[in-house]
Amino acid sequence: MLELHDGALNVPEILTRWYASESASNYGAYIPFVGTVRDEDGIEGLSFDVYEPILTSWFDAWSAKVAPLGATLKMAHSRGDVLVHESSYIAAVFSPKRRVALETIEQFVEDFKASAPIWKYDLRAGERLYARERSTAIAGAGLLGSEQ
Amino acid sequence: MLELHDGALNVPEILTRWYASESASNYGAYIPFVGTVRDEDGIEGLSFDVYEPILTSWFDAWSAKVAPLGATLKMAHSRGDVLVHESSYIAAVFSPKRRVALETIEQFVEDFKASAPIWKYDLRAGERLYARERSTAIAGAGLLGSEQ
Amino acid sequence: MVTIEFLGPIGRPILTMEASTLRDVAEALKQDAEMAQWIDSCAVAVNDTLVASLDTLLSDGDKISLLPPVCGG
Amino acid sequence: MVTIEFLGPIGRPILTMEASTLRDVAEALKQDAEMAQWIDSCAVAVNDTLVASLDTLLSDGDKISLLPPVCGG
Repeated sequence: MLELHDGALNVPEILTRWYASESASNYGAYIPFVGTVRDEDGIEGLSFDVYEPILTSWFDAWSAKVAPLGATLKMAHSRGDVLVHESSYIAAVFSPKRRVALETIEQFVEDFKASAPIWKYDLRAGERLYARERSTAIAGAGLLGSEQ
Repeated sequence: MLELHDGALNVPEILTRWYASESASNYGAYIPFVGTVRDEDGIEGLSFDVYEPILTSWFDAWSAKVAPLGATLKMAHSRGDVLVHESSYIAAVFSPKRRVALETIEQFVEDFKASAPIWKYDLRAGERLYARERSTAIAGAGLLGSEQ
Repeated sequence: MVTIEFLGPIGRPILTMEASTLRDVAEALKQDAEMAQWIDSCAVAVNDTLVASLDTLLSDGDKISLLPPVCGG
Repeated sequence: MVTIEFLGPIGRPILTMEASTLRDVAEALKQDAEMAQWIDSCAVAVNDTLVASLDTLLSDGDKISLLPPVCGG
């Protein structure tokens, strides 16, 4: 399940709802990863653009990849502004055993960082500034400029 | 922070309280690992003995080990009976950045499994049966039987 | 006609043009000074699927998306 | 006198004995048929610190704990 929220995430509500939703599924391990906006470099917060169609297919491909391991994924992300010390991202895995859950959460979060079509902006003095130096080109980027 | 609870853990309460307790600490990542009793082999539940003095020193040593990385650990565990689909274990890490949190939660949970002085029993037909075949001898075990 | 959308921080309105392959789109965008800073760092999707070849065939009504460097979380 | 406690599933009451090193404790427990099934799989703590040598010196009032195989979580 993938959910997008306007503004900061209600972390207790989401973690509790996901836990309850799988309470009868006989999973032995539940690992959420919660990402929170840090107060650094004087920013007031971050702001996010999300391109939902490709995010959805990326998420669905991940769900299909981990299904044979008996695992289930959930993810929530913010759209728009999220202030410092508020949370913008939760990824979670449920699985029967701990090893699959520990390995999956790491790979899922790292691939999210490298591939998910989400753009981050610093909020400073009311301005929204693309965090280009902290952004990662998606695998295969540069196609249009190539001499292929 | 290490907390022991009689019976099953109130997972929403604990995850929410820990999240709130670090909300102003400027951590960027929060990863809880939640362990839930699986319905398998016809058990009614599990039961746990905990030896608190050594568990506390094991936990304090881990906290000291991750402090230089800027990380904080929390753990909750059940004592006594926990029925199937209830949760008995939560370990959590907070850290400024995701890599430390992802690496720490894995190592902390694995060492917990190998070293924490907790004994597990299957609950079957009102009996409490030591899960010996699923248990792990602590590193250095066998000293008294050795010809050292 | 195909449409070209510029996602995230590129901040340009949707463009429409005639194109039979992605190579035609590349040629057009390379002439566009404003796009020079983006073209080498963008991934490309056709109808919301990422593609890896300039020979990708395009049909009337296809949607091409340019995805600049990402940073979710 | 030192005390010996048997943790978790061993299920024996606390024992007291005279011992100047852990080797004395080992000798005594090896004669105990009931302990045979546990002795090779138990870790040993003195005053709640795990120890690795039979030559560990013991003092009056020390607490020795036997920790059988664990399985938390």
